[in-house]
Amino acid sequence: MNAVFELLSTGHNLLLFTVGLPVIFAFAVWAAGKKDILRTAVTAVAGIVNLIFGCALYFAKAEIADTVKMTGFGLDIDILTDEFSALFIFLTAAAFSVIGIYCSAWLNSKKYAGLFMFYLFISLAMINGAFMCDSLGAMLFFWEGLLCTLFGMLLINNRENYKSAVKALTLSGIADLLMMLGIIITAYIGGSSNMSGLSGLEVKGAGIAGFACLMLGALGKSGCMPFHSWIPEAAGSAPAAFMAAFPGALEKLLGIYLGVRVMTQIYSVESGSAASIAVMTLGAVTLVCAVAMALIQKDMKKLLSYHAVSQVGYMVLGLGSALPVGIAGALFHMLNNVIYKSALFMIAGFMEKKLGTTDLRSFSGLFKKMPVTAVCFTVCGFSIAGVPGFNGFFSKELIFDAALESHCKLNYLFYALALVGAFMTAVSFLKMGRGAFSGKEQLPEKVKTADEKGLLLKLPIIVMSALCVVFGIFNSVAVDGWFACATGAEEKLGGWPHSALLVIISVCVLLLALADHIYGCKKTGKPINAADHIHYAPVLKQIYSAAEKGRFDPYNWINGIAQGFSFVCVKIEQGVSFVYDRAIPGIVKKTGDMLHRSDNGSLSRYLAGVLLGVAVAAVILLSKVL
Amino acid sequence: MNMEFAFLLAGVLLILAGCFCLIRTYHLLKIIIGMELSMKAVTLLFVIAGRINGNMELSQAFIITIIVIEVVITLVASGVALDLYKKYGNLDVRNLRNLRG
Amino acid sequence: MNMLNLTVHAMLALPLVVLAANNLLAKQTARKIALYVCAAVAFFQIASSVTLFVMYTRYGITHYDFNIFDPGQVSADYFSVNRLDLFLMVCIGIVVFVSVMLALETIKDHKRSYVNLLMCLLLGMNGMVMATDLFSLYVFLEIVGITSFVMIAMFRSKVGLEGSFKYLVVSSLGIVLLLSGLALIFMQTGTLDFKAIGESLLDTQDSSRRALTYSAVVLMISGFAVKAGAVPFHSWLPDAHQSADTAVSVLLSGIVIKIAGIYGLIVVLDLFGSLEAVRIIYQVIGLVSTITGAVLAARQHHFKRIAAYSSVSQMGYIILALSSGTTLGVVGAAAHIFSHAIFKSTLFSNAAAIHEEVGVLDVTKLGGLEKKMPITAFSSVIAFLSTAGVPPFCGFWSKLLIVIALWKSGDTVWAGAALAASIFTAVYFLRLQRKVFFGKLADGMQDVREAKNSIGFIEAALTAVTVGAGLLFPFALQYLQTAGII
Amino acid sequence: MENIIIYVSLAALLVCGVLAVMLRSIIKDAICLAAASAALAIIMYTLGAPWAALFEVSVCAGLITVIFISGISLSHDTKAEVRREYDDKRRMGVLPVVLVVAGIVMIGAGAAIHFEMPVAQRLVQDFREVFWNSRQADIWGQIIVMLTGGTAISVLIKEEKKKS
Repeated sequence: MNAVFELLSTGHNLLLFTVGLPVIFAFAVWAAGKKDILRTAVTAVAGIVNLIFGCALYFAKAEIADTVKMTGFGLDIDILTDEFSALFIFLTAAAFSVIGIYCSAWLNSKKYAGLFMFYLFISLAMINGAFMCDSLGAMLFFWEGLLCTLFGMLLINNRENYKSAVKALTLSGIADLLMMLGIIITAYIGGSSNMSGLSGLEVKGAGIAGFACLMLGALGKSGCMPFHSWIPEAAGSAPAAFMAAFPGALEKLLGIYLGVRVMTQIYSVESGSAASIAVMTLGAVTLVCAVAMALIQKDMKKLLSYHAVSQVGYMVLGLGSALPVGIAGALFHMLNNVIYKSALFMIAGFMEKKLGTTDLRSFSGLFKKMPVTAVCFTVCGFSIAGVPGFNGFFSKELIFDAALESHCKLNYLFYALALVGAFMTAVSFLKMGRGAFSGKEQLPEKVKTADEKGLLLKLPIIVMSALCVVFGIFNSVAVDGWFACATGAEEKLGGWPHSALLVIISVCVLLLALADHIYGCKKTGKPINAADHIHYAPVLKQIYSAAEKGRFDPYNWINGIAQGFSFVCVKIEQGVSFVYDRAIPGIVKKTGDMLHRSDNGSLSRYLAGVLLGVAVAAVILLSKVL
Repeated sequence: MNMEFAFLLAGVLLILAGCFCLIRTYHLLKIIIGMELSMKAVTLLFVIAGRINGNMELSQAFIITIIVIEVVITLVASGVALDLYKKYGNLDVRNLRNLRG
Repeated sequence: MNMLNLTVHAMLALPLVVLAANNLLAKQTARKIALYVCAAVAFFQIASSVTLFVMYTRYGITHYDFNIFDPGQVSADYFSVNRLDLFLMVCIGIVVFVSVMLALETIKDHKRSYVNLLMCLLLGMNGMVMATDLFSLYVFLEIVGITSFVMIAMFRSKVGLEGSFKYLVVSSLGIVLLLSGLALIFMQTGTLDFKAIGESLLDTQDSSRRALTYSAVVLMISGFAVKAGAVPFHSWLPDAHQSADTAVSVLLSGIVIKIAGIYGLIVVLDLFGSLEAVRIIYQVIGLVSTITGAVLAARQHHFKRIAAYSSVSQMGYIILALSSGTTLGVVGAAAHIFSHAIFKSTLFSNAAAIHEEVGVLDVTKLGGLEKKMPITAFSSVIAFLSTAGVPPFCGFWSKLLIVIALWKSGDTVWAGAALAASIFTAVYFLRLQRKVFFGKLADGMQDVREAKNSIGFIEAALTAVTVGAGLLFPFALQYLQTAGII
Repeated sequence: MENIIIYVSLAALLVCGVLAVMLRSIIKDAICLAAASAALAIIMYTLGAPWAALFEVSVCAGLITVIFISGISLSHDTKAEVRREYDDKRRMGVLPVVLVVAGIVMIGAGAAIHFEMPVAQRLVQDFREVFWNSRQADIWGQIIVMLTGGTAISVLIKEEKKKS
């Protein structure tokens, strides 16, 4: 390990091995293309190599600070890997080594396999680069690079229908734009564009704008509202491997990384301050709204993708509390989420591969056919629902704790919202799990039999599920060991939750969810429809139908609740789109037309153009000289 | 109003006349005549330049080179014009509108 | 020193020898080997220029002066080679090489004349960059011009003759402007030697002299701008480049406009750079060209015409770089000359490939060629990425240098404008790519094959250069820094 | 005396030049151009540039006119008339007005800046030495220009191959 660390310890080498090497591997997998075994082997090797570097970087526990000269014009990249960023590089490498294999295996016999893996590796390079950069500008470069690969991966599956890819590009692009703005403001008020040079800025005056922009940019990357709406849409068309890798794991890591940096290092946010409350509100809203949407989904991938958004809400809620316990909770929840969410997406992808669909209405009772999958699903489902003993439970308890302890008057409200979220999560997973695996066996129409062959697909799922249990038992390793560098907490936060009352309330909520589920099953007769009574409840029905139509989707600029506001928004949007769709292209087109007409092949006009140029040059010179 | 200024004036006016010819005429050969006229004006400018700076011998060297090049350009231009005549049957510059955006 | 002397002489004399041999040899023999000999000459130029460049840096030579034949008593030297000249000569060599490679496939008749003219053109361009005197510059400029006219008209098609004639007339007007400028300068100094002109012209307080100098500056800039094809002097350019044979177009678009136009503008900047108005004229011309060229390129239907308008736009970039007036700006301009030479050559090679294999170059009639011509499509995409300034291709670095040069010289607004103008580049090239290479295969193109021998080879080679130069560019910059150039 | 010759020749040059643009017959245009060349040659000679004058007379007034005349006759326009569709008086009629206006503007500008260029002492040199010794780049260039011209003639003027 130490030898590897020595190798990495200069900036050049660090960049070369953590950014350059994945790029080289990217070309290798691209070259491997449709040769499935070769591609998977290369992926595995690359994952392991990357993991070795990640481990060396993290477990050596030493900082690397260096400046890499790219060109001679101040475009140097300042590298700083402290313990925190090394941790993230390590976590990313670990997650990637598992998910990468799954992706490669999942892509077997797909036409675009090579290109997809190419993008995936480039993304890894970009993410590693973003973690290492000290200068915010260079980080932004890598961050934008990720946007490009994201676009490419979304586009890859269906070139004809690029709507969702464009939506993702637009939303992520806006988030990145905000972040760019935030970086500029922050660098301006902090007097430095390096993260190490910025610390403890106050959130006031221009700082408010800087903080808000940076946070929105960072959290928007991880899928927080209001930049979330591309994820469910992408779930419909993008490859499942993409969902497991990006919204499931990598983007969460990147977004939360920067979020924590901003909250704890660049800006000093007191618990109970307006900034803290704003972030918590964002988290709570994301959490409840997204899970409410998840509740009514009948498609596995879509349901999971709404959960991917909702879980970010928990993280943001914990992060926003600005308390050590909250930040530890957020980070731990992020780690858990990477584990179980990617596992769940992988399961969805696996089932899609076997059954040809992920629509829960078309199959049920698959426990006998796919026992391992079902067990893994149960474990992950328990984790995400927060069943005591699994890893999700511990991180959620930390976040509940943080929500209650935050020094603001709304703390009970936040706690209540978090509980509502937990309730709905449990309900939706009960619905999904029981709908898919229990009851009478039924297969989609065109599928004759189902099995669960495919070791390389199953293995990552099993590993991830096992990790759910492992981190449940040894949660203090992560909470008190790994994340201590970020939280700065003195007391131990790991182990069994301190407050028995909170645990009891959580368990009650879970039981309530179970009761609700059973009630729903009784009412409709099918587990899959267990949530329908919520869906079609008097007031909720209208809200849901509006939400289904995309009324709450910020992408559509429509706020369903306030009609007037929505009207104004629509008008603004129309105005904006008029400017973009009509006015600017119109002006460009008119100018082009004019220029085009002047290019009519007449020699006289050519010569007149020359004389005009002479006259213009003369006028410019005269105006300067006289 | 000295002699040098008169020369400059005449030179500029001749260049203008040449440009005018280039732009206004429809006849390919006349376009070439316009070019020649402009070149005459330039030669005139070099003559007066040589007179003003006293380095008339260098000026002569320049002028001779310019004249040689001018002949070659005229040759090429008339060659192209004649080829165009063979293609179109007349020497109208308005034929030359095939190339356009 | 002997080798240096020999090499620089060879660059001015070798083309002439080839020309003579080409005409003296029996027609059959000449047909067979002449093009290969031309390729060898181009290769010699590339190799020796690179060697000399390294040697200059190594031994700290800034320039080398020489004469063709010993004049006897006069001490002056009439040719001079510095590092910028060598760099430009590398570009010249590359593009001539590409042209020969294309000519192997595209030119069937007039091979002998093509070789003659190519050698004259090569000599003219070498002479231009080596000249030490504005008048010699003009003479070699005319050689470049005349050979271009003849090369365009050579195949005597309707469009070829038309393009040639238009180019000839517009360029004559440019020459008239340039020469009047020279006359006005000569009037005051009694010489046209670069070194002797210098600053003396701008220092004087005499209003008549100043009026003459200012007029001369405007006239010279206009004259060179005509040759460079900057807006609004550009209109001949698309016509000429579209109508010529592709092997000729690649010369015109790839290098002639830069040597004849941009190099002249560099000289003017050298001589009169301290006049602020010069920089402002460059800025205006540059920006207007960049945008207008791109806007117009987006509306054309002919593959080569799109490429030609793209040249207008890129020339605007280079002029914008010069407008910074600093050494860094000139380095940026030179770098962009290089990368533009590479990617424009690639695009014209694609055009040649499509023309040879498909027969039409109208983009509305093409489509889906990606499946049939993978190498062509791939090289075209790489060239596009380089043009649009996507890292890590060499176009990115040269654009970056330009933006930095503008930024450092305090023209932040222009730097921003230069960045924004990149978007336009992306627009017209995306359109081109989509229409030609992607989408549905157009009718009647089922039997299209990949480009033949030398065209395919040159496409692949140019793509390799684009990628390689892009990857090695940081090292090149460091090299330049250690060499003390920037 | 010299001055009178120069001014008269200058006037002749200007008038011939304008006539070369304005006359409606292309052959007359060519002849006017030759006359302008001759006037220019006289100016050159009077100002002390005999070699240039020689070239101007022999090449510009002679060779170029020959090229034009042969070009005109090759284009089978036997009447050598600029045809009606090419030209009419109105198109060229504006020229004198333009020139007069431009002349007045220039004279005004010249007067405004008190234009005056003192004539320097003429250097005593031999033209042949200057030309052959100090302009060798130009000579080299001229050689190539002539070669190009030769190639141009061989390419452009020779008959096209019969189409098979």
